[in-house]
Amino acid sequence: MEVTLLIEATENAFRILEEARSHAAGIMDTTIELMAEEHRIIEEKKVRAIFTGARRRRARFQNFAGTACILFVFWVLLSGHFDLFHLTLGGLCAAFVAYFFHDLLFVNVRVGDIRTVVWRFIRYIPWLLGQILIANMHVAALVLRPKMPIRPRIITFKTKLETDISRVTLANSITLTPGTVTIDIREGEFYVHALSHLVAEELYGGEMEDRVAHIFMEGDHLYVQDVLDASRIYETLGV
Amino acid sequence: MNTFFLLIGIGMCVLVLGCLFRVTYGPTILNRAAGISAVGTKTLVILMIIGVLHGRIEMFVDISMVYALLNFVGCIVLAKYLERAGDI
Amino acid sequence: MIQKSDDVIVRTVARSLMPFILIYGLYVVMHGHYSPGGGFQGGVILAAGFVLLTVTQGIERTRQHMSQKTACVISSVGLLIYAGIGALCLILGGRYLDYGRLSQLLQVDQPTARSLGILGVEIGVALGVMAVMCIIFFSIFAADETE
Amino acid sequence: MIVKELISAVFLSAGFFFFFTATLGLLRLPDFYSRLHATGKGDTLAVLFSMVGLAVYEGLSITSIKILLIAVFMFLAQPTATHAISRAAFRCHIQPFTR
Repeated sequence: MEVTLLIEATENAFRILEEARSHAAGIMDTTIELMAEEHRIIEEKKVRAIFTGARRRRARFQNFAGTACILFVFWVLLSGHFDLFHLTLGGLCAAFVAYFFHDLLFVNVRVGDIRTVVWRFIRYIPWLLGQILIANMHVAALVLRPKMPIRPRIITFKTKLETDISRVTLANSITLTPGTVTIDIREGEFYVHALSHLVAEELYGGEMEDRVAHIFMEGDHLYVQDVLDASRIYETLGV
Repeated sequence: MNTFFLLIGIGMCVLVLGCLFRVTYGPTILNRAAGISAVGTKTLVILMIIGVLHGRIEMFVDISMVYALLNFVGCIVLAKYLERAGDI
Repeated sequence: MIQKSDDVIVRTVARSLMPFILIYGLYVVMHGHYSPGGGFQGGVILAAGFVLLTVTQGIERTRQHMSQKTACVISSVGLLIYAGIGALCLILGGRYLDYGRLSQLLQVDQPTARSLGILGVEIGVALGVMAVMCIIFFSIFAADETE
Repeated sequence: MIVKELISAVFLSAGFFFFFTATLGLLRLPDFYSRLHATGKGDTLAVLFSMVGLAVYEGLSITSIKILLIAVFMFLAQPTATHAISRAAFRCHIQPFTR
């Protein structure tokens, strides 16, 4: 009786020991796995840091090169001397300025889009010139009349444009078009001084905002022209 | 043609006098700032016309550009200063 | 203390005009012997560029390129260039700022040496004027700060 | 040559006319914001016209390109300066004239 009890107790003890061993082995395995994973993550982070650093350096170099090229063209236009000495001087000056101020001219520019943006901006200018001409006729007619029929007011409207450059384009266009001057932009809200309620309603219609959104490819507007431009770009890339 | 340029220049000077009225009698300093900006713009064109009359336009174009630039910078700095000053 | 301007229009336009203003100032300095301008005018234009940068982007941004100490050093260097070229002519046996004497040193003929000498003096004057204008501006508008 | 001078004269006259209306607006309009309408729009277009006229008179050279650069600069700078002054007025709580 006692012997059987002893044998059972021993077997129990061995089983418990076995369980404990397997448990410990499992814990050890998971620990090793965790450590390996941690190591892998650290390695990955290191590699990614190298890559992003390289990318940032590359972006900085692209900014520098673009700024230097534009400034050099500007210098040549200003200088008017085309001998080697002056061109070298211009190259040095452009590189000097671009080295210190490479972050001023280009911010958040997606390189692939810039051709489309520039092309659309050039096509926007004639319309803007026409609007300025109308605006000046408007001011002239207003001023030359003996009794000036104006009813000034400040109106506000919320814009859907997001980036700085598109907001600046819209604000300056508003200032240059008939009867309106941009006074303030606060958190995406334009404060506009309008000479009469007619021009104010024209502004609420939002034609100009649509045009500017079309230039910088913002907002929820998808145009046929967008699709055509995209297909043209992909064709030139050979995709 | 030179007579025509001279006439335009004299007319511009008269317009500058008109702007100077606003600079002198403007009710607040902001009106004066707007008048000064307008005078600067007209001076730009007057300088170019002087250049044409003297036959040295390539010289006066640089001066005119500097004038436009300093006008812009002055305007921005003045606006910033007035904004900081609070109520007028 | 000059804060960064919270006006997006002025900030963006000034940011994109700033490199062109600087390159224009450098053009005025370098072409002093063909067109109006020279050291003083070019220096003032360069200083106007820095004033524009300070007013729109805040003084912290400007301080990365042009702090009070840097401005002092640059003005001294400008004066040193000016006086050094003058004294070099004196050493080479001419009068003070007698550029023709530089032709022995630079191995070029007289007119080229004169033109190069004037260019060097103008660069010195421009550096001095720019730095001193920046110092004046900083002292007036950021007087409540100690550095 | 006479055609060139004629075109130049037409542009300069247009520029002068818009300068004139801008100055008249600056003098006649009732309040500050309305006066900015006159100077901000009028001076931009007037400088553009005058510079185009002078560039046509000068002919195709580096100088005329520089003249057009001045026009482009004013095109960018004048609305910004107008906006800066009007914003300063708005921040100083100057109320617009209402009828």
